[in-house]
Amino acid sequence: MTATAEDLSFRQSVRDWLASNFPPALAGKSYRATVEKDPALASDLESWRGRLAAQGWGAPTWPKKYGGAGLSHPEAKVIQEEMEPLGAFNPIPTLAGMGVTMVGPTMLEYGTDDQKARHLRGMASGEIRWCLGLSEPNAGSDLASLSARAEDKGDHFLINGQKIWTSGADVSQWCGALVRTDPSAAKRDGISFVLLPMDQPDVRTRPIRLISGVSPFCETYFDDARADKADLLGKLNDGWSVIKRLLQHERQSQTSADRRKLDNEEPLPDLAKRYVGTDADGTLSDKDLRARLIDNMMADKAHTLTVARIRAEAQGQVKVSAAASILKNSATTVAQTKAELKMEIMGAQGVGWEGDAFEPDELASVREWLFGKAASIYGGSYEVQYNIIAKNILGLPETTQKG
Amino acid sequence: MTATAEDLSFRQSVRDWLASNFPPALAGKSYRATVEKDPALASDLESWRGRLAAQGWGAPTWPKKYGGAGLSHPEAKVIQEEMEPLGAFNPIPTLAGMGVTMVGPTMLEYGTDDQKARHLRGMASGEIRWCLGLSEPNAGSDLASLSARAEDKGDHFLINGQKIWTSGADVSQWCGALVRTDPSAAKRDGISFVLLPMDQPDVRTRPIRLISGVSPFCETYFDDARADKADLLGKLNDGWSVIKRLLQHERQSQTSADRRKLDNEEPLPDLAKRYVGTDADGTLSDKDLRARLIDNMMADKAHTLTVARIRAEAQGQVKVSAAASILKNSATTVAQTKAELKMEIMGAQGVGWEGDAFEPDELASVREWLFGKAASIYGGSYEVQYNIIAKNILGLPETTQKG
Amino acid sequence: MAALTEEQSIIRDQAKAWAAEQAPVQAFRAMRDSGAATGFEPKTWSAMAELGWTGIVIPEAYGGSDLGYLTFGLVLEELGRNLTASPLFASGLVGAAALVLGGTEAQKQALLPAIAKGSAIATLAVDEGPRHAPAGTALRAERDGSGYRLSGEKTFVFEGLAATDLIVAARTAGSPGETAGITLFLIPADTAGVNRTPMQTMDSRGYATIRFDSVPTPAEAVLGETDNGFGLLDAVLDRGRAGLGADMLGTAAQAFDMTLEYLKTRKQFGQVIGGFQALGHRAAALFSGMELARSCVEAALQALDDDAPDTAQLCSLSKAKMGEHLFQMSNQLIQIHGGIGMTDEFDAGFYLKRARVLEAAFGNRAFHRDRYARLLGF
Amino acid sequence: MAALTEEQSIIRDQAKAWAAEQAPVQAFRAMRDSGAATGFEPKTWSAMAELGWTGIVIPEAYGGSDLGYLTFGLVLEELGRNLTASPLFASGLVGAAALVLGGTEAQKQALLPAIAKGSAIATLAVDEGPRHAPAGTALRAERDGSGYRLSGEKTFVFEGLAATDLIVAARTAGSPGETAGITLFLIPADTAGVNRTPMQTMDSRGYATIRFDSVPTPAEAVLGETDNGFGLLDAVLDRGRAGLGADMLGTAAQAFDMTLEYLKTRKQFGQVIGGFQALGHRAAALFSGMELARSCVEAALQALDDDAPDTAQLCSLSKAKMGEHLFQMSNQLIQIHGGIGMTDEFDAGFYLKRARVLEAAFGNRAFHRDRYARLLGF
Repeated sequence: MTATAEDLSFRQSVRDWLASNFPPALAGKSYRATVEKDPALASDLESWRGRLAAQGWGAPTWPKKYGGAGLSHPEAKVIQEEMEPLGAFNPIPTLAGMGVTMVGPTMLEYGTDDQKARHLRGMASGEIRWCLGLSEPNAGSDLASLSARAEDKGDHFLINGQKIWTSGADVSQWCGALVRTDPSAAKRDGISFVLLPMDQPDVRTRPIRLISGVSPFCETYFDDARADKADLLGKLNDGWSVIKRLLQHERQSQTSADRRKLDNEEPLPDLAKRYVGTDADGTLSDKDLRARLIDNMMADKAHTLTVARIRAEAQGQVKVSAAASILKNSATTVAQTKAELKMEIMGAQGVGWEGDAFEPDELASVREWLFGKAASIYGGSYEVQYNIIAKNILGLPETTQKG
Repeated sequence: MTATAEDLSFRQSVRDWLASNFPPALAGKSYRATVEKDPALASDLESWRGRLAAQGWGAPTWPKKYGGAGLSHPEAKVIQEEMEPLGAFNPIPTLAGMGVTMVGPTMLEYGTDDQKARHLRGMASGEIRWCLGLSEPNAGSDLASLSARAEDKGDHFLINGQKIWTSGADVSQWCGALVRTDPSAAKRDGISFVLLPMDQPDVRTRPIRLISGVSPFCETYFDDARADKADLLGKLNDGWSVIKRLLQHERQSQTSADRRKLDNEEPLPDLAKRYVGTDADGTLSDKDLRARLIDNMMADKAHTLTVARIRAEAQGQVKVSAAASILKNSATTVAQTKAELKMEIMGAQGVGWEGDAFEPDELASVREWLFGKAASIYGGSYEVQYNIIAKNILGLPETTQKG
Repeated sequence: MAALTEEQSIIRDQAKAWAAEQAPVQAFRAMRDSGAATGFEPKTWSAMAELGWTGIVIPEAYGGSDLGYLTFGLVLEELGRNLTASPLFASGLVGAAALVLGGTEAQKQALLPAIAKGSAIATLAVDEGPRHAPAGTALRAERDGSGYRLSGEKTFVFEGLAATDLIVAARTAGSPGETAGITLFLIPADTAGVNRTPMQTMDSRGYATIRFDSVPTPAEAVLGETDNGFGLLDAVLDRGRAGLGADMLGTAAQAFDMTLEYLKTRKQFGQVIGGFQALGHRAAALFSGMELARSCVEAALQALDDDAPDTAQLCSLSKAKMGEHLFQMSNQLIQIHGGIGMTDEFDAGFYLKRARVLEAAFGNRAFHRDRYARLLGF
Repeated sequence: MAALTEEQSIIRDQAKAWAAEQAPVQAFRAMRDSGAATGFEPKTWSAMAELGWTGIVIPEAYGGSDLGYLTFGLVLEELGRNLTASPLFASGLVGAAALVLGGTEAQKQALLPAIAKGSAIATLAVDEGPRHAPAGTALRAERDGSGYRLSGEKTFVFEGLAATDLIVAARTAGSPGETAGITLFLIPADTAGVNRTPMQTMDSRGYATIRFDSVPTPAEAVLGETDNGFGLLDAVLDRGRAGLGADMLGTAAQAFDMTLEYLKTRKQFGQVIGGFQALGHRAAALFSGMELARSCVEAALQALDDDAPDTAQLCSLSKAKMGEHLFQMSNQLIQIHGGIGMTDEFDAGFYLKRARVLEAAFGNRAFHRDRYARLLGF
């Protein structure tokens, strides 16, 4: 694909705007690095967020009337590409929690005009944070077996039940929740998707401590919590369609998000050379480790090339592709193996939990390795992904459900 | 376990008998090597077979009246152990086809006195060769779905159908066949196990050519073939019990047989050094190959140690242990991986089919590698073994059958 | 599948249709059963030349179409699916590449049009022992007047029996193991002192070992730089590796299709075996492996067309990842088919055997994993 | 399970019952939450000494029971199942073994009875960098009058904080990387110049780094032969490796039991998840892996008791195969448990973390695979 003059002029306008609007003090940071490690930059960040939001670039492909910029996906990609050399970043998807990445895109398809008008701008500006109440303690991968229920009270639903893995529930203003509205219907047929404010006395959250330490996840309890009827997303008892679409958006955001390089991450071969040493010919002295490191790097490269290939095949159009199911497991395997290799490379320095006997990088590697174990569990487990490939892509019979 | 005086005296008597009866010309040979490569030794072999048979040592643990020697399993092991230093071997199990290893032991449990009297001596002497008609073209691992049928004709059954993988059918005198005797019963309930002579006009065999070339396997066709009622092994319609026991004997004989070293087999590290070369420190120069070779050798050793451990646990008593299911897959994986490594080591010399450009050992390795692919298919496939472990040993639900 | 140009799509579709009709796996079986020594059917070969595939990487000035390596890969993939045997890879890709990259004007004019027409079959003779080790080249080229004499032995030479022209890696200086001191020579295969012996491989193609007994070779036979030919050799080999990747991709893709079909039709225990989750997941893993390997294969071919700086890495990645997948796929082809897969009557064995020969050619997985790491500096 | 003597069966059953009642994983959790710096509870430790486990490899003449390594392994396996934290491995096995194998009569009399009583805690200080490399020992022992002065640093020392006595591998000659020139020293942990710093590891045990600042060491502190201590060091390490194998086996066995229980009770999509064939096969593979690894672990312990010629090989085999299985098992423990396995409230994380620390100790899989091959000569 060769660039047209129009493309080039758009790119130039983006470049110009970024040059005059991105606060240089934030260059090379990320949202997390900024707020967690450098509170002094908070006002720069807030000003940057405001300018992005005003431009509609928090969610650039959304319509202008809902706080977006009405751009095409290739145009949105140009913004991303032009941010890179400046070390610029878009903090809004993070600030909006599950808003920009998942609830918003789904609302654009399933929402009423009233819902779009009331909710989308807050997401696109990064001012309203959203969480998702999907999983339940006894449901796991079998989302459809959920038992949180919503009782019809005329103009609103009364919601009772418990959700788990509600990321950021303790700091969110709104929640999209999957609830059972018809207990007599077949499993997937009696479910609805409702939106409700978190600031109610009858909503409680409890942070979950993970094997890796503190986490953004919560348990969330609804005891007679209230959701307006106007905030039913999609049709009554048709929540399963809504959630399937929403999870496709989740997988897609994971596929790209998981692949972003961490700030200043040292390449594994360099790390290995530092910890393990090399032979006279410059090759790693631990050949067994080296062979497995090569495997992992090749798998990583193959994954990257596949992401690029799928993009090229879609000719620049972002399409929710069936191949996304392959990428989730591939990305997870590469990342988890990489984390294991990192631990192995660090050896006795790769087993630390806290304290001065270990470098901060070493401790961070351990925590990330542990946290990374979740990647093959959430958002469609490793097993569920394979079920999906077998059934939806290869056309083999369903193996998880009878009848 | 320390040896008693009685043990020692038995061992000495075995040693003495072997010293005066084993033809030294056969030392270090095997049945296959002898008959295939050195026909001149045929009369020595026949004389050795006769002496062994007279002694009852063709099937030493069988009762004397059926051609065995009435020995215990530890005593039988002593004979084996004493044969080793002399390079002696017992050709009878090979000569009897499936007789000594499978049909015989099953007949000892399920057979009538009349059957035992008529059939066992011929097996134990190595004079009657047996084959087994079990698998059918459309059954595969699902043995119970067989369709060969036996019609009751008063004093005999009339048998019609096709069997496949009947090893040695073209050179056997008798066959043990699994046939459907009650088509109206549930799959496993209408099956019987019958014995029938192969020398009938209505039994035809056709050798099967494998991916590795010629093979001992045949397709066997029964067109109104006849089996006497007196040769029904076990009860009518209870063939499934018989076959289950017979297959346990099969697995057991495979587990030990697969592990016997081939004549003069070069250890893989030596082979690798010869084809691949070494570095200055004596380690293989291809470190990637070396790491995988180590893995395979460790897996091999772990398997050998497990076989020894199971024997020790059974305190010398040969018991058909549930752990046999583990050993089949373990042995198969080790052997198949080893064959792959051998090919990889030989490189361009490991891809030959025939002709002078390759050494006979190289060509043999290719054929063995190909033939060895069957090891994870027959005698309970890799998948079936895992089903058995999951269900019978771990107590997980059955996954292959509904209802 | 890479995003293709219209021309590439047409050629791929044409190759798919032609192979299915004119050179399906049944044709390969017939060729094998006939015991054809050269390992291919002349009429298959001439049909390919007529279709223009022999000239895909040859510039138009020398009678080719210069469509590039990705296009060549599309054809090889379709032929790989059908195990179509021919010298297309050895001559049309490797041989042609050596001439295009290293030939003098005279050499190009003498040979490239003939390769494009299919009347000449050029092949590379590089390996000397059981394992691929280009820097280990030991075959001697000793000065003799204004020319050389070649002495030594080559093995595993693709289409070594049918070849009309040989590209021979020889040592003009230094010692085996050193990349310096290697020179390529282009000589007619019927030169006195060239002795060819067939290697009867399990994939039934026409490989040969070739003994060079003091073969007289003029100075004009040097292909590329004297003593400094390793770079050219490696570049030619990389083109071969990428091409083999495409062949292997086709081999694996067909093996997958056969397996998937079997999973959907074969019944055991009252249901199609693809309904057993363990097999369903295995199929999903094989599908994923194939998609990942495909990306590597296509990236390597594309890199050759783009003359990308990481071409060598991508060619090793392609051969290694594709090798890894084909290894798994070919074994599962047999395993999932069970007994029928073990019989010679069924085609599965052909794919398994072919897979291992392709694996051994131009560097196996271990070779390319090591090379990949060295190229990345560790 | 190996064929056990009656005495061995009794001790194993006793250890199983005691650990379940007195030191279950809840006790480990409580210890972790309390932040106990030494990484174990004193009362757990004294109970073990009372049960006589501290003396299992110590001759009766020095207050032990001399029951041997297989017996010790049975106890470690049961403790491993419960993650019971104590210096039993470091002192009762490794420390005691060093004294038994290398100690002078005076050293033995001074320390072995105290180890058997649990009043002394001896530990081996060998590693100096992130990776296990005994021949790489660089800590200097320089002559000083009739004695030595030790200077350098040790890391990843088991029970380094609670230890009363240190067995230190030091270099008295040669260079790091050479096996010759290494000498072991036995010194009190409170000797001047010994500085201990806690390593807060993810398994919450009491490891330490130890700095030696010109530590005065008398000649009588030499354990074994001067300059020629590598053989002794390696023999002591092998005992440690076999013991770690047993600990890892217990860790894996418990992880397997937890997983199997979950497979049988957890329902998804209307059936227990163990009924999904992919998970059933995975469980079968894990079970097989465990049985195979168990054979290696028991064979190594038995070989130590028998002083078998292939002991070193079997100890490397044990650590490598057990490491391989525990790696898979600990990852599947989390994966199969799903979300609940990720929470700190559930015990799975403890087993995962413990697994990786044990893997890194006394040589990881790569170390032992390489060592195994070298011992076999390739």
